[in-house]
Amino acid sequence: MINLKIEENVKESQNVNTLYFNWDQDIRPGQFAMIWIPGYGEIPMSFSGLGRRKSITVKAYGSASRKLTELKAGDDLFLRGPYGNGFDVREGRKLLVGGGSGIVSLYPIADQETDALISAKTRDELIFKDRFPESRRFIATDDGSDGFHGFAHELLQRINIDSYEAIYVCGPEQMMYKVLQVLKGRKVFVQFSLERTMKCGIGICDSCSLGGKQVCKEGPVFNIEELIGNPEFGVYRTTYSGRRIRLNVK
Amino acid sequence: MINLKIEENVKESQNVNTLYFNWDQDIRPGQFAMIWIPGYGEIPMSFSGLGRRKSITVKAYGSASRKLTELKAGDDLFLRGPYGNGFDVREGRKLLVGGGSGIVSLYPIADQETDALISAKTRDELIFKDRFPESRRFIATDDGSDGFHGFAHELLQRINIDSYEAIYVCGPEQMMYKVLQVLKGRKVFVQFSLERTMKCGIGICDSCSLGGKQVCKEGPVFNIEELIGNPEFGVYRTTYSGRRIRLNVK
Amino acid sequence: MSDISTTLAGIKLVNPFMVASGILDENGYTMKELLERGAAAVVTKSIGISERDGYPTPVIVEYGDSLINAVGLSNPGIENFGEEINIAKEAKRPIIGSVFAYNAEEFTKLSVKMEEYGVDAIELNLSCPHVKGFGLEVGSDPDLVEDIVNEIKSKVKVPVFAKLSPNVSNIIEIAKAAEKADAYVLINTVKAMAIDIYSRSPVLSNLYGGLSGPAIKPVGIRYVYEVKKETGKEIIGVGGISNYKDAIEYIMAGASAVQIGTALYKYGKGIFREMEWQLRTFMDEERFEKIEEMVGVAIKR
Amino acid sequence: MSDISTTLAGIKLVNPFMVASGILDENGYTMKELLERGAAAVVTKSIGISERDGYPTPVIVEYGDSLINAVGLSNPGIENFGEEINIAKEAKRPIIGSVFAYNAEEFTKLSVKMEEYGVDAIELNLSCPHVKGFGLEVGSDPDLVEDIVNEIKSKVKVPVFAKLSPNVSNIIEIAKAAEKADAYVLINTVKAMAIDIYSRSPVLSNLYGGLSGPAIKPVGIRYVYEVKKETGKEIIGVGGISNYKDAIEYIMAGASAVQIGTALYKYGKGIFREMEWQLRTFMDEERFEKIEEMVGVAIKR
Repeated sequence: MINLKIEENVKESQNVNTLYFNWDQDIRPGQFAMIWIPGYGEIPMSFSGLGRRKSITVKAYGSASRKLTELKAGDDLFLRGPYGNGFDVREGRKLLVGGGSGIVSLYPIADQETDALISAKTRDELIFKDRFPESRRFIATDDGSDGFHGFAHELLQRINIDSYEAIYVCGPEQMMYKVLQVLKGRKVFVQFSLERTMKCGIGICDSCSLGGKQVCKEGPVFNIEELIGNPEFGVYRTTYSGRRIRLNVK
Repeated sequence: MINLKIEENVKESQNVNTLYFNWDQDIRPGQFAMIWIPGYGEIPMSFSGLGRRKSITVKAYGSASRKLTELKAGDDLFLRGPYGNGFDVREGRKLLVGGGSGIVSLYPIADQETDALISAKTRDELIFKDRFPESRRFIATDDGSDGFHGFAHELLQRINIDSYEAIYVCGPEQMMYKVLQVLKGRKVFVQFSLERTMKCGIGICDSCSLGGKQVCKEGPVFNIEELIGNPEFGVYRTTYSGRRIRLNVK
Repeated sequence: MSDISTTLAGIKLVNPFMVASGILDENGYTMKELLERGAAAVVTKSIGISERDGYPTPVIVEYGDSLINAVGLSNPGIENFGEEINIAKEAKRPIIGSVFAYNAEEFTKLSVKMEEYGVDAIELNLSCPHVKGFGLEVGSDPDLVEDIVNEIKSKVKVPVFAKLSPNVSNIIEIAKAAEKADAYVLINTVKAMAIDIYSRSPVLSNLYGGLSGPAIKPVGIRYVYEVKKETGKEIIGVGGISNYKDAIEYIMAGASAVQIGTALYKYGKGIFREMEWQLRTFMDEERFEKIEEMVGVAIKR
Repeated sequence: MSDISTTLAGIKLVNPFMVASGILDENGYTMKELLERGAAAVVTKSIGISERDGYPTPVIVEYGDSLINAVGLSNPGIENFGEEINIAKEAKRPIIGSVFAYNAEEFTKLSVKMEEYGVDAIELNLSCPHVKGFGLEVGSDPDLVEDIVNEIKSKVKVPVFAKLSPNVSNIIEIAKAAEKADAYVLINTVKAMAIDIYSRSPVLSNLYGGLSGPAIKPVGIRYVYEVKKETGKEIIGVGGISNYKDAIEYIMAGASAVQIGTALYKYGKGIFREMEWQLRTFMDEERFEKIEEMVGVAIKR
């Protein structure tokens, strides 16, 4: 278990906070850590900042993540990692497609040539909108409270995909499944960062598996070609117990 | 356990053999290995050759060493090591003082500027005599059957010690104790390589200890200053069980 | 060239390497993948009567190349597991169904169901907490073990493997209690714990966990040797096997086949193919024609 | 500045680090050296009634940073050991005399003699083979353990420490049998074996040996935690401590002091001084003033 100290806790929105900490560790965009909140559990978190000062951006959705958002400067941060493969970050014009909290793990890819499509259910749940200049961002909300009124994959259909060298996608699986349908067969390089129930983080417990691949170790980043034809992507998820449940995405 | 193959077995004398083997390993003169002869035990052996082809020179004195002398080319050699500190080999004129099998561990020090005083009980037990040219060797036998008639320390008293930069001594403890008395107070650099009952070879079992120092790990090589005043050198030995026995050297 | 295929309790294996229970064997697609990547057989995650979440996270502590885990027998329940076995069977290699329970009746019910699902053998995970408490396991009670094994053997036709716990005073007593089993699996994890000194707390949510990986290999070798020598029965060796040398060590101690688990964490799924050619090379060089010739050769009589 | 001195069963220790029995503690000069190099106390090699050679070589197998040993209770016999204790006592730090035997009578005779020699405490090594055979140890028989401890406690005045074996089904049962002891020492080595695949043979002349070092640390932590929680008694933690973090982990699990053994193989005699300042720094940073404040803080009630 690695023991770091929180340097700063910055509120991003009502229930989203970014925690900054010093950690002398090479991490690739898209890699993640298992963050341990003693007494509350351990959760996978991707990194939102990878400079000398690292950061994670946490949305409070359960007791562990809520406790995490409440950490103050000087508090202990316990984690193990980094884990996973990370993105293959290409040169040239890039598009990030982030649904909900998905934009967090994509953000470290961003450079001067990167546009971002950020989607959320509603305006208040948009994350990192202000980190992109208006000229470089596309906003979509399910309820139309900001930007395009509709889903990410619908807005994506209105964007000139061919102008990008690479597209990186992260978000809820149903959103990514639909984005995949839009991008399938296009000649652009596309990678998806997946999220599944995760326990061990190191490729042995089989909780996060997807058609035989472990999201925590062989992922979380997969090329579009690896997901097309995957028998579980967008089709099944497994519960914390390992029970198979059919998704109603299609 | 390291598994090597015997390349060659050369008979040195009636009950002394040198076993050659390839082992890509840095070893300092004076270091040793624990040689395992399955079914017969494990014994410490110093190296007699440290080139690309390594060697050990074995005198048959018990069932394990006898079995070792009988190994043939192609047979397995099992060992762990190298262990111990090894000699601090100085530039310039050197004298080796080897009693009995003691010359074996000293031999890798030998260069064009090295003389050797080789002693044994009797002519047949002299080892490596022929490896030194006549002009560079001093021979002593207890029974006078070859060279000087007497002990190593007596012959040493007749040698111009001041002509050497360094003197390296190895042999039975009573012989080394007497050599130490001769060399004590002289300004020449002197090291002794000690032999004691050894079990673990790695500094934990306390079988080979000598005034608090483990011969296998902090030795087997000690500077003369470390041995002067040592409460056990030349005074006590311990049995395989650990029982303290007073030596009758003085 | 040496033949690395072998037979265990009548089950043909293309090599002596299986996937150990509890590692990458809950999802049918994962089991299929491991079989396609070279594993000769997989043992499924241990399945119980009902769906069970197991323990909350953290469920694992990394300890060098070893692991301490307390997943807590999380499983979808026997009724939901048939589909996973069906998927895994597409790889056309043996599937061994692992089951856990607290008494002979439940064990038997699970084993019968596994047999219906078409598994090639049953593995009994005897590490459940004993109803007596005190941190004892089912597998430390010889009477209970005997009941369980005898009852199952009277109800199923496929071979039954009893996975024995190392957390006992007298393994021979337990092995003899399980003597109607077709083979022993040795060893399960060693009870262990890790404390984080900065949070001043055990790391695992369950506090205690099971130690697996290289740390326990010498313990596993000891148990395999001892039990093989005393019983002569077929044994599947497991515990800290990370490479072909470890596997051979287990085989020479008396194992007819071995299971790989924790090593997948460090070495990934390529380990099976790699161990296959390394084992073959070793056998060629050391003049062993068949696995059987190596089984128990280190045992001194 | 934090105070790293502590008291164990009334014995003052300048730091919580002792030398474990069986490591560099047969020769009085060696024990003296270790005390002068920073060890707070030494536990002697286990001494029996008569001189004993122990097993022929090989008596040790290196396994990473861990070791498997089968020295076989080699010792000069109690009559010959007084001189070693006298030499060690020149360092003016506590000496704990370890003794082994097969029954209460011999254990008591040894303990009385150790007390005459002036040791500060007695440590009971309960790992001797049990007369019943089957590879069982004296320490796995609660009745025998109770006999031994009670008999000794009635005959000697210095504190008595019972070193318990991890090779048992139910450590609490054994601990309770030894409850008259002043402290428990946890854990002894874990029974293990190593086979060399090229010679096709176990390496140790005794075949079986005891695993010590980092491999068993998580096992030791578990036992210390469990026994401390259940009994509340003072515990000396031992098993795989290689640095100050490991020592603190044992202390937080419930140990009042710890023993260092196998780590001397890898880190040498400087380990005591190094751990002293590292422990002091940790306690300063984490605001612990005294060792006692850390003892058992990780235990969940």
